[in-house]
Amino acid sequence: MEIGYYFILSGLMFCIGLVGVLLRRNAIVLFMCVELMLNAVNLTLAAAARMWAGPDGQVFVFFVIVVAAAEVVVGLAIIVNLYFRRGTLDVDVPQLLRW
Amino acid sequence: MEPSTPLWVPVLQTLVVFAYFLLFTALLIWAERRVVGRMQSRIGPNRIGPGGVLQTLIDGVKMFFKEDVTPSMVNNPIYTVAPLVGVIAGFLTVAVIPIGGEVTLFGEEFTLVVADLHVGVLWVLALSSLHVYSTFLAGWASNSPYPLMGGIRSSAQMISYEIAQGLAVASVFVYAGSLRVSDIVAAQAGSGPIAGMPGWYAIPLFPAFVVFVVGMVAEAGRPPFDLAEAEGELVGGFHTEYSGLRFGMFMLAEFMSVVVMSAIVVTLFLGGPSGPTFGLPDAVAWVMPVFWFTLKTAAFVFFFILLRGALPRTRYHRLMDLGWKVLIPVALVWVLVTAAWVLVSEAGGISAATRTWLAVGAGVIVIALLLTGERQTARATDADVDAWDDPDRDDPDRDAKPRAPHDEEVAP
Amino acid sequence: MTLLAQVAPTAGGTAEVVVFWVFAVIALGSAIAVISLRNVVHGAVMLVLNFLSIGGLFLTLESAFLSVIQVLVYGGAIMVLFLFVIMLLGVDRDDLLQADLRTRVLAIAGGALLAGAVLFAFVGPYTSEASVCGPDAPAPGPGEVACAGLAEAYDEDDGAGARFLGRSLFTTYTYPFELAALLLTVATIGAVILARRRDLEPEDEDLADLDAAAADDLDGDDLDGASGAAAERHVAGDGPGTTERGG
Amino acid sequence: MIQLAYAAGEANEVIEATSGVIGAAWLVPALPLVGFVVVLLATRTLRDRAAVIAIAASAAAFVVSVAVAIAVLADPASYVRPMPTWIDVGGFTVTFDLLVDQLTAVMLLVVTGVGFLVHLYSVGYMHGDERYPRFFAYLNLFLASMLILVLAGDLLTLFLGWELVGLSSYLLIGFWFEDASNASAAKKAFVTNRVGDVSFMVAMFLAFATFGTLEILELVEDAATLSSTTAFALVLLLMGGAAAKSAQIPLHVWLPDAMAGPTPVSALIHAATMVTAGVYLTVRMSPVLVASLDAMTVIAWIGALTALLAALVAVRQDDIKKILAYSTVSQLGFMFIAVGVGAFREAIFHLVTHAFFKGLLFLAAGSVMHAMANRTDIWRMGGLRKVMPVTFATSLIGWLAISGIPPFAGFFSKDQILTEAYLHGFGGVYVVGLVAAILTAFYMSRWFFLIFLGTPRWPADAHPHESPTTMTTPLIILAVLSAGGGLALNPVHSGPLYQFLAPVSASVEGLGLTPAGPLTEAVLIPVAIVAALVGIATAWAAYLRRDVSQGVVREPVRGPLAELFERKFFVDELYEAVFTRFGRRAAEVMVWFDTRVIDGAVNGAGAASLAVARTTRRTQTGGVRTYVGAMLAGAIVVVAVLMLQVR
Repeated sequence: MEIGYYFILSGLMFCIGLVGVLLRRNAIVLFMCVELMLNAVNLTLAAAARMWAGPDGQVFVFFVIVVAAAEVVVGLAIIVNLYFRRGTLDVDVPQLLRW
Repeated sequence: MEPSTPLWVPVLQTLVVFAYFLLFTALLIWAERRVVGRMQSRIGPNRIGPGGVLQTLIDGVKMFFKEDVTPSMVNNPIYTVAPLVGVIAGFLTVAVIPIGGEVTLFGEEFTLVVADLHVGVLWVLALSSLHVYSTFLAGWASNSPYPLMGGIRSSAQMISYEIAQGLAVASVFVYAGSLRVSDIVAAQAGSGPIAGMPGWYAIPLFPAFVVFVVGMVAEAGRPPFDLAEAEGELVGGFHTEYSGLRFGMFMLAEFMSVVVMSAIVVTLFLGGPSGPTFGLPDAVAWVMPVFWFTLKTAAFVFFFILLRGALPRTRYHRLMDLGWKVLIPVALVWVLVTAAWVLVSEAGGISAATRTWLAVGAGVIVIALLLTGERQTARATDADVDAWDDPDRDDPDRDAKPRAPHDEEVAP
Repeated sequence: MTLLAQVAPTAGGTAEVVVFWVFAVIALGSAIAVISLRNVVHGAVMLVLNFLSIGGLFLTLESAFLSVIQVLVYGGAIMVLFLFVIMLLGVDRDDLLQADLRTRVLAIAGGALLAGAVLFAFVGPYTSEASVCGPDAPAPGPGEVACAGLAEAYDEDDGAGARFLGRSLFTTYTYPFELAALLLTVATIGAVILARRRDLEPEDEDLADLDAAAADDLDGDDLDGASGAAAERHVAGDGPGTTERGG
Repeated sequence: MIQLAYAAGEANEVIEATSGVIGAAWLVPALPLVGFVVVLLATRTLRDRAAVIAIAASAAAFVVSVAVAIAVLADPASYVRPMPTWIDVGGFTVTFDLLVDQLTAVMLLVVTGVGFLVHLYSVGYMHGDERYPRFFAYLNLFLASMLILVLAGDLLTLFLGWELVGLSSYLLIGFWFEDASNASAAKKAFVTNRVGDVSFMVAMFLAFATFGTLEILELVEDAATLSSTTAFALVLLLMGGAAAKSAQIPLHVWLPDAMAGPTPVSALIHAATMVTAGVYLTVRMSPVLVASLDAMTVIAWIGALTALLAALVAVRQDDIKKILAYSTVSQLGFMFIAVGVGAFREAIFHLVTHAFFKGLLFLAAGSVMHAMANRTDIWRMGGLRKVMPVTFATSLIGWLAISGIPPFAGFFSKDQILTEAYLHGFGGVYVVGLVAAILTAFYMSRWFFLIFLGTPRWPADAHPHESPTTMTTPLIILAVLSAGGGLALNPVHSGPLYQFLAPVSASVEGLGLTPAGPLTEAVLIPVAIVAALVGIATAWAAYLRRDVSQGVVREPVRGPLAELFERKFFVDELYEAVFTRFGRRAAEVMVWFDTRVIDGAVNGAGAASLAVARTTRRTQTGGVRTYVGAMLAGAIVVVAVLMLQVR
C-alpha cells in the first residue's frame, strides 16, 4: 500500500473537519470536528512513523491523544458552563471577546 | 494469514470458542435462576429439560418470536444499533481468551483461542470500554426519562471503573512483561515464587486482583452495582422500552459479559487453562486445560450469582466514591509497587524469598489502606449526603433529621 | 475481524490494500456524516465510527498498540464524555444552528482548496511503487519517497510496537512525557473547578459560603439574562433531553 | 620616598601610619558621624538628652584632634593613614586614605575646637526648640563632613566632604524651614554652591586628565610639570569652587542670606569653618597655584575686590548679623589676597584668628539677639554694656581684634597679609586691602558702638538680660583666644605657626617677585595700626559722639553712593535680572518644547495606535468561526507558497 494514500486520506479528513468547524455553530459539534482534525493528524503521524521506521511519529500520536484528552475535559466543562450561563451552545452568541 | 494454514482452521477455532461461550452463557442464566431461587427459598425453573436446564433455550425462542414493539418516539437508527453493539463487543472480547491449550485435529494443529493478539490485554479493555455505548445509546435512543437516567448512570459508572480496572490490568502486564494473553497464561503455569502454591497472579498481585474483581462486577453492571437498570428506581433502566429480540440481545450481552469477565479474571489472575493433566494420554490430554478453565470460570460465575443474591444495591454516590477514592488509588499504588518490584528483580541483588516477603508486606499495606480508606469514605459520605444530593428530592425527611454539625456553622 | 487481526501486520499484501480501502471509505463517510448530520448524537456516533476506522488504519500501519490506545481513549473515554455532556445538557438537536449560505460556500470552497493542495502535494512522489512500505520496496526514483516500514524496527516479540513506543517515551521523550502528565493533572483540576456550577445552587449553603468571594466576581460576567433562563430551564427540565425531541 | 614640591621649608617626609595616634585619626570624622546617626535614630527616645551625645562626640573629636596635632608637632611629616578603597575602576582608584600633616593639624584644631564650643553654646541658644535633637544631629553631620574634607587624601574624597558640608549647611540654614524666606535662603546657598561645585568638578576632570590621579600628594608632587596654560585653567577652576564655598565675588550672594539659620550655625559654618574650606583647598593645592602667577594675580584681585566691596556693603547694614556676614565675606577676601600673593601661611593664620574673633562676634551677636528676643536691628539697641557685661567685654575684645588693634589676634594676621602683598609686588592689592582694613575698623566700630554703647534705644517690651553660662563660657574662651591667639601663634612674620606650616606651603621664591616700593616692614606696620585707628575714630565721630536717641535713624551721610552700599551694589537684583529671568525664559521655552513637541510625539504615538487599533479591532469579532476561517485562509496561503517553492 503506497504510503501517500494515507496522507491523502488524512488530508481529506482534516479538510472535512475544518469545513465542519466553519459550517456548524453548535459548540459540541465544533469540538467534535476539532477531534476529527486531530485524528487526521494522528493518521499522518502514524503513517510517517511507518515511512521513516522511527518511533517519533508514534510518540507524537501518543502526545496528541494526551492533549486531546486534556482538551476535551476542559473544553467540555467550558461548554457545560457556557450552556448553563447562556442557555445556548451557539458559538456565535458568546462574543465577549469582541472588539 | 499464514499461508500454510488452511482457511477452515481459524474458522473452526472461532466457531468452537464462540459456541463455548454461548453455551456457557445459556447455562449461566439457568444456574442463576436456580441458585437465586434457592437463596430466596424458591425453586426456580425446573420444567424444561433435566432440572430446567433448557429453560434458557425456550426463553430465547420465545423472545425471538415475540412481537418487537418499537415505541414511536424512539430515535430509530440508534435504538436499533444499541443492542447489537453490546452483543458484538461481548463476542469480540472473547476472541483473545484461550479456553484451552493446543489441539491437533485432522493433522492441523490449532489452539483454542480465536486470535492471540500482541495487545490482547488492551483489546479486552478497549472492547469493554466500547460496551458502554450499548447501554448508553439505548438509554438515550429510547427517548424516555428512566432509560436516559440509566444510560447516564451507566456511562459514568463504567468510565469510572474502567480506570481502576485498567490500572489493575496494567500491574498484570507490567509483572508479566507482555501484553499478549498467551504469554500471561504461560507465565502463570507451574509453581510460583511461593513453593507449593500455583503461579497464579492472584497471589503476588492480590490487590490488583481485588480491584479487578470489584471493577468487573461494576463493569458488567451486576448487583450490587446494577445502577443502570435498577428495577426499583428506574423501572428497568436503559432497556425499559425494549422488548422482543432486542431485549433478548441486551440480556444475552449482560449475561455473556458475566461469563466473559469471569473468563478474563481467570485468564489474567488464575492461570487460565493451566492446571495438572494427571498424566493422561496425549489424545485426551487437551481436555484437561478446557476442564480447568471451565471449572475456574464456573466458580467465578457462581461468585457473581452469590453476590446478586446476597447484596443490596449500593447508592450511586457510594459507588462513585468506591471507584474514585478507593479502587483507583489502590490500583495506582499497586502499579507502582509492581513496577518497582519488576525493576528490583531485573536489577537483581535481592533474593527471591526477600522479594516475596517484601511484596507480601506491600500487599498487606495496600489492603489495609483499601479497608481503612473504605471506612473513612463511608463515614465522609454519610456526613456529606445532604450536600451531595438535592435534599428536597432525594431526602424529604431532611428537615426532620438532626443536621450535621457543619451545617450549623454556616454563616448567613 | 479475526482474519483482519491476523493478516493486518503483514506489510505490503493485498489484505492491507483491502483493509485500507474499507476503512478509508468508512472514515471519510463517517467524517462527512459528522459535519452534516443535524442530530448531535448521531454525529457523535459517527465520530466514534470514524475513530474506530482510524484505529483499523493504525493496524495496517503496523501500529497495533496505537490502534488499541485509539479505541480505548478516543472511543472509550473521550467520546463517552462527549455523549455524556450532550445528554446532560439535553441538546441533541441543533436545527437552528446552521451557517448562512455565504459562509457555507466560502467554507466548502476553502476546504476544497486545501484538499486540492493536499492532493497536489502527495499524489506522485508518495504514491509511487517505492512508497509501498516494506524492506523489499524498490529504491525510490527521482522525486519519489521511499517507505521503510516498521517490521524491522520492532523487537522480535513486539508485534504491536508497545515496547518500541515505550522505550522512546521513557528515554528520548522523558520530559515531554512528564509534561503530558502535568498537563493531564492541570486539565483535571481545571475541569473540576469549571464544573462546580456554584451559580446554579444558591440555596446550597455549603457551596455558597465557600465560594462567596469567587461568586461575586463571576456575577459581573453575567451580562445578559440567558443565565437565569438556563438555570430555570435546567431545574424545570429535571430529566435532561426529555422535552426537546420531536420524533 | 616622595619628595614633595613644597619648598618653603624643609620638605615633608611621607609616612604611612596605621598605628599610634595618627592611626586613630579616622576617629575624628567617625565620632561625630556616629553621633549624627545615633542622635538621629534616637530622637524620639532621647529627646533633649540627645544633645549630650552630640556634644560628647564633638568633644571626643576635639580630644583626638589635639592628640593628632601633638603627634604631628612632635614628629612633623605627611602621614598617610590607609583606609578602604572607595572606587577601583581600571586605572582610576579612589581611597578613603587620610592625609595628616601640619595643615591638617591646624584645621582639625580649628574645626573641632570651634565646633565643640558652638555645640556647647547651642545648648543654651537652642533650648526649647521643637527640633532640638535634630539640630545637634545636623551639627554633628556638619562636623563629620568638614573633618572628612580636611582629612581627605584624595580630591574626590575631599569633594565628598565638600558636598556633605554643603548638604549640612543647607539643612542648617533652612532649619526653621516653616518660614519661606529661610527655606529659600537655604536653596540659594545650595544652588550657588552648585555653581562652584561644577567648577570644582571640571577642575578634577582636568587634574585627572593631566595627572591621571586625584591623590593630593601625587598632584602636589607632579605640579611642577604643569604647562602654564593648564596650570592657569586648573587654578582658576579650583578657585571657582573655592569662591563659591568661601563666598567670593561673584558667588558671595548666598552667605548674607545664610544668616537666616540659627546663630550658632552662622558662627560655626558661615564664619569659622565651612567658608574657609575654599581657603583650605587653595592652600592645600598651593604647589599647583605657584605654577601660574597669572592665576594667582587673578585670585589676589578677586580677594581684594571682595574685601573692599563687602566692607562697603557692611558699612550701611542695619542687621546685627548681616554686618557680620559681610564682614566675613570681607575677611575671606583678605585670606584670598594672601593666597593670591603667595602668602599661604598668612592665609591660614588669618583663617585661624578669624575663626576665633568672628566666631566670638557671632556668638556675641547671638547672645544679644537672645537677650533682645531675636531683634536684629542695631538701631534698636544701644547701651547693652550695662545689662550684658560678659557679652560686652568679650565683644570688646572681638571688636578690637577684627579692627586690627595690637596686640589682639586680628592685627597680626591682617597686617602680615597686607605686608606680604606689598612685599610681593602687589601694590594695587595692598592699597585696596588697606582701604578695606580702614572700612573694617569703621563698620565694626559702628556695630559695636550702636549695640553696646550710647543710650538704650530698645522697645519697652524688650527685657535684655545676660545669657546663661553655657553661652557665655564659649564667649569667654573665644575672647581669650582672640586676645592672645595672634600673639601666641605668630607674633612676628616668621613666628611658630609660620615655621610649623613651612613644609606644606609652596614657595614663591622662584617667581621673581619684588617689593612694590621702597617701604619696609617697619613702615608698613604703623601704617596698618593708623588705618585701624582712623576707622575707629571716624565711627566714633559719626555714631558715638553725637547722641543717637531712641527711634531715630541717624545715618550721618546720605546719598546715592550710600544707597548703593545699602542695596549691596544691586548684585541680587542683577542676578535676578540676568540669571533668574533668563532661566525662567529658558524654562518657558523648554515647557513649550515639552508640551508641544515631546508630549505631542507621545500623544501622537498613542493617538496613532488608537486609530490603528480602532480600525483593526474590527477583525476581532469574538466569533470562533471567523478565526478558524482566517486560519484556513492562512493555511491555504502557506501551502500555496510552499508548493510554489517546491515545484
